[in-house]
Amino acid sequence: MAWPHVTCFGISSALAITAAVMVVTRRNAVHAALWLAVALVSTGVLYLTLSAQFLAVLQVIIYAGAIVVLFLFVVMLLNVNEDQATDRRRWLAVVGLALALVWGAGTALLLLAGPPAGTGLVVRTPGDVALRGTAEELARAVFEHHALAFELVSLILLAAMAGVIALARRTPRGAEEIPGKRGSP
Amino acid sequence: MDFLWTKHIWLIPFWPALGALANGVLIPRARKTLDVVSTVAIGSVAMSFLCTVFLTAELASLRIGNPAPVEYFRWIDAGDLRVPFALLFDPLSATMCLMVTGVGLLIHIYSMGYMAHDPDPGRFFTYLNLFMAMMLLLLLADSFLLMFVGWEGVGLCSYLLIGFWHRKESANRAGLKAFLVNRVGDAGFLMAMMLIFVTFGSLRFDEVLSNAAIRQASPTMLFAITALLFVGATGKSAQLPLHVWLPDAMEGPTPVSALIHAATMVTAGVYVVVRCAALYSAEGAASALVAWIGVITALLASLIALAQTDIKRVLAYSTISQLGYMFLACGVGAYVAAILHVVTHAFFKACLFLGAGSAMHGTGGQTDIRKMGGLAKTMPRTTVAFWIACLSIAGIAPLAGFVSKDEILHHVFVSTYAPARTLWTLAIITAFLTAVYMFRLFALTFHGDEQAMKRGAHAHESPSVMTIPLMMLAALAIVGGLALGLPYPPGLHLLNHFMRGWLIIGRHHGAEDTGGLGLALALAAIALAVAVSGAVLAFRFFRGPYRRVELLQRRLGFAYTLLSRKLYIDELYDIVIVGPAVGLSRLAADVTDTRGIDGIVHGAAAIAYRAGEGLRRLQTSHTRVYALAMLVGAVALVLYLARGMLF
Amino acid sequence: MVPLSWYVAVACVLFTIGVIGVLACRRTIVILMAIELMLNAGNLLLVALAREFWSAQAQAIVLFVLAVAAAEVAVGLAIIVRMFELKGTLDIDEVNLMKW
Amino acid sequence: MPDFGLLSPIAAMPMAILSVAALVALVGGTLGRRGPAIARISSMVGLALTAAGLASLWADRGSRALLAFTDTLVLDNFGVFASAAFLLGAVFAVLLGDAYLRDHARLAGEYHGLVLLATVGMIAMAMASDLVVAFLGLELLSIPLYILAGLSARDARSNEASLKYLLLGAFGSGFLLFGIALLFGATGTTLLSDMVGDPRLRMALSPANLYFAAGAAMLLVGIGFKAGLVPFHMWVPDVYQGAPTPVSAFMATGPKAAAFVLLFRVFGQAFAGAAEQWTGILWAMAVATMTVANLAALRQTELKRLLAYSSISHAGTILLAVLAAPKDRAGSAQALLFYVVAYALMKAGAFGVVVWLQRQQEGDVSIASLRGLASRQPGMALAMGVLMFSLAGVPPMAGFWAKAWVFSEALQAGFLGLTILAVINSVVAARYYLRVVVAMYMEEAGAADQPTAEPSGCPSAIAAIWLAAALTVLIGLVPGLVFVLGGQAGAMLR
Repeated sequence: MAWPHVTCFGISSALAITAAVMVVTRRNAVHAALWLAVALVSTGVLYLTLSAQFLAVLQVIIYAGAIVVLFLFVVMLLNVNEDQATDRRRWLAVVGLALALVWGAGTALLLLAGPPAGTGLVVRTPGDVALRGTAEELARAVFEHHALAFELVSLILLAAMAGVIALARRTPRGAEEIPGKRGSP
Repeated sequence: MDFLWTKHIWLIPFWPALGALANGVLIPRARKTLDVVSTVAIGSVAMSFLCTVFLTAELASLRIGNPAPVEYFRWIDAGDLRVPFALLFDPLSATMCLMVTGVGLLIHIYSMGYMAHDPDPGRFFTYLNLFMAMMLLLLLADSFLLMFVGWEGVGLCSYLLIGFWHRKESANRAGLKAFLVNRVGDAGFLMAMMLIFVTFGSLRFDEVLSNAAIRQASPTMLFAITALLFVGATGKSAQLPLHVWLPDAMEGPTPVSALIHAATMVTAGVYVVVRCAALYSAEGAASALVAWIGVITALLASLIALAQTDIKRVLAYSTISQLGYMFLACGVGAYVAAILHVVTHAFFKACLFLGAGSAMHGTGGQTDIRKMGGLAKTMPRTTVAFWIACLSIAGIAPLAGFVSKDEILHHVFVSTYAPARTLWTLAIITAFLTAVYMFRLFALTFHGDEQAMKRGAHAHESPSVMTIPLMMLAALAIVGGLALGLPYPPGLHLLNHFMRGWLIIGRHHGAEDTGGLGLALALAAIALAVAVSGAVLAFRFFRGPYRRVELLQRRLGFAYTLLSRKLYIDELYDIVIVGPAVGLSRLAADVTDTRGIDGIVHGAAAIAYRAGEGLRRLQTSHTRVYALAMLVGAVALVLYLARGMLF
Repeated sequence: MVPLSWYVAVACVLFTIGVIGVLACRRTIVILMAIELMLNAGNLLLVALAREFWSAQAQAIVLFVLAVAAAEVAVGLAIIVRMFELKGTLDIDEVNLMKW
Repeated sequence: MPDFGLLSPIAAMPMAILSVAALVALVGGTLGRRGPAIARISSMVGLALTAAGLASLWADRGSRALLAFTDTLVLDNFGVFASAAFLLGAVFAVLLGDAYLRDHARLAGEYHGLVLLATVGMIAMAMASDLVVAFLGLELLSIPLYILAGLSARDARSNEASLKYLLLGAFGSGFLLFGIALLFGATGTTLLSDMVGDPRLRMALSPANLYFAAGAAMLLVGIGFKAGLVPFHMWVPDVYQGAPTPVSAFMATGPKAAAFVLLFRVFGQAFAGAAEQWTGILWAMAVATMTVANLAALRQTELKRLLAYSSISHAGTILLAVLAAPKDRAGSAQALLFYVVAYALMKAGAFGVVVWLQRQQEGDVSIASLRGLASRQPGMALAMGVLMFSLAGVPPMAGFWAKAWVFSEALQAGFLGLTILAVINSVVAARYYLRVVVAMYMEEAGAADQPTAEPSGCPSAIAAIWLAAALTVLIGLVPGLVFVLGGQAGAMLR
């Protein structure tokens, strides 16, 4: 094991986990969003150690850049970053926590103890070219293998765009409803 | 030889269906007067009856075995399942169809008078015609699948007609109860049908019911199929423990009770068992089950009938009891006797119901027999018809009821089925009780004490459109038995002769040796003696003041006993028979109806409702709770699928 | 090289934290963030396995998931903004008009 | 190099046509006064062309399934038939949508466009031979639905429905993605076509492989959510109730069918070799789904929630077909497809009646508001009665055959106990369907139940209801029409 790799893995995974915990425990929504950015960036660093350089870049740009900014934007727009109310359904959190921990511990332990990947159809042969995760490799995979999936993703984005416009369109109250017509389903 | 009618079986259900279509949809609402709709309805049933007669005539002249089914079009042609739309007109369905269309025609005519003042005769006759079409489809179907369509169809119509007066809350509840209890039976039928398809790979009668196919099936599977079919039959034919809907079904108009809940639909269960006689004959255990359920139902229902005070409910329990006889006959392999009883029962029971309807019509809708009485003077024609039907059902020779019942009793007695004597004893007790409750009913309704006579003076005789069908049914109730099933000499048993194709299988554990003429006469004499004594005792006792019965029930009637010898006999009868019988019938009514089966049904329903309410409360509208449920599910899924590594 | 199982463990832990977040948080925006953590964990697992199988195709899946996540967040935030306009709160427990 | 022959464009043709139509509807909808009409016509034309395209893809009986797009898309009659069923759902959504869009004309473009895009997602799910395509198809189905559920932006209920659906749906997607990743770890591929019948998969799909076990479980969470299986069903009543009713109708038909088709492709086909592993848990889910839904529906008074519970209970029944798949794949596929079509008709029609009722009265439609419908509107009451009896499984309606065939498949596969439980459940279910009929035919309208307005004309909704009822009866009388086609579709899976 190469030490730089291990060190890098240790630091960024610890950071990612800590940040994730922070996301779900912070009372201030702005802080939560910022911690989310930290978690996502640390995951991006983990990608680097997994020879997925292009994905790491995308992770930082799209996830940490665009998505977190979107979150921050909405939090600030609504201006309700503090969680005032006390939790009336604490039992839910407790039960959920317990179950989730059982779940997490179980899966993690089982997967650690289980057989390594590679029992399936694809068995790596020595002749294979090692994966480097460059933009070129990814582009080939997307356009040669996942062409259909790529098209579907474009449709998903189209639907989301149209939907957000429909939902966010500000019409004066009652303008959508023709006066005199009742019972809009 | 080329026959004129053979290919046109479809005409039989077609006419009523056309009538229903006309009355329901085609005729504009404004023109739906009683005259128009009843003419259409009666005409369509008459056409159907005529077609049946012609077809039967041709069938009788056809001297070769059983006729083949007639295929009309490819109905379901899907993978392994190939079921054409085919109809079968063999002696069994011919007999049943003649009965259904004939009795149905008379009841349709009667309805014209009975429903004269109803605001919505169009709907009534539409349902009634639709019922006829469905019933005939059930009887003529050549596959379990098509039969099931008719089976569900008659259930639907029955439900619609029970709840016909939908302003009555009780009618709605009764309709609902009928539908739901029938669904339980239908579930059994459906399961049986699937098992048949799995076992035989077909749903057509000729492929399933052939001996070669049956020999290859495993006994367990045969038992499952026959038992499940019988569950379906108990639902439709109101046998224990699914009989609870029939008494409530009397909420419907009386012609409906006569047609559907006495003469035709409720015999569909018997028809199914007879149709599948080949299966039942091959499976002894299921036949035994049929026989026992039949005889127990017959006995308990007749006990309950003793204590009823509503005229239609007495008749309803009597129907249940008579259906029990039919199943008893099926259970001992006397299938022809069962069908004979179906036919004669249709005659006298329809007559009884129509008579009851006429009495209710004359008294302005009274159904409580304690408040009737003395109708004999004012409604003579109804009284005579009712009296004849009573004699017939009670089993007085040589009326129709005697002939068919005696044939069943005879078959039960000589059956090689082990506890045949026990079955016979129970059946003869039932015969006695039948005579008692029928003449109790007759005496209280049409005779009774002086007070009752006064009440009866206000009644009026029904119009002849009602009494003529009544008279015709009464005539049939007299001669129907001897005409169709003359017991001796054997060659003149018309139904036996007609249904000879069925006799091949109809003698499985019904013994070949009938014990000779001597035994037959002895058994007939016993049955007749029992019936006569029951009828005479009941009539004499209940003709007196009704108070006496009540007093006796309160154990205050000892004074009467000591006064006269006459009364002493009555009293003896009261103490020995009526007292315990009343108590027993109360008990039976309580156990089987109110607390027992109804209790279980209602209890189960209550539990289901509670559970539903609880589950609904889980639906708290809180997203996080929903997410938690998903997580619980996910944990369970992973634990289950990874169980190989965990445990 | 760091063994696969270590990455798997991290992915599982991140996923679990996301699940806990969905159940324990009351503000809808934070729930959405927790869901992002779950998707992110799935991505990490995919990338780790992609290295194991030397499969660029598996890496490409991550690309699609990024886009899907962005779409879901955009739609989700639009709905949440609407909710705030209608109710004046972001508390998921206040969303309880329809029950039973 | 990948195969860029003619097959891929041909196989993707239905999706492409629909996408173009969706785009036209979305853009056209913004064009002022004419917008709604353009959107509507565009979606109608798109659906018609797609139907024609699907018909042209229908292959002969003897053909084998073809793989396109580097094996990520499978072209077989099963997928084509299922896609046609989704189109049917979309047609009903378009017809019923008219009644809604009359009051929300500005949303016409979005409504039609999103319905079509969701349909593309369903088709992608049905034809997917790759877990990634299936995942993206499911997302393409979900995201438009999240939006459609919240389309009545001023209505707090609609907003609530859409929020719940989105949060829980995304939660489910998280599981689904993790499951796909784990399955990739187990097999080294995401291609279902590779997994079907490969002997090496026996080892990968063995109980000892935790990647497979956990992956399959999490996949089931994601798909089970969409299908509305217990315990992933709790969103269904709330979302169906809150969403605009034409949208509820749409959600109850196509998307649910798509989830089952995918479930069939994954568990019935790809994982059939590992059947002994998952049969038990699906068995339990089927029983729980039917029982919980039927019991909860017994006391339900709100019509849309009642229909929601009914749709959950039907989901439990359809699961029987998936369970039977390892024993007889062709037969159970046939039963599943028939069920899906019959179910779509019945549910679309029943929700259509709710749409129609909501034109006359405000707020929730309770069963009580149906009182006396038979005397006020005999035709509508008849249609609703037919649909209710069909949902209850009374012959000779389509719903009866659907149930009967699924039950018989399950019986032939040896699930006797399960079938008995299912039959008992259908008896229980008859109770609440009957309550609707009783209300219409046997109860009098109280003063409070009188409609506040005369039924304003919404001809296409009425046409949709009649179409659904008529087809329900037609298929019930001549089930062979659909069943034979379903058989040809199933035969290709052999």
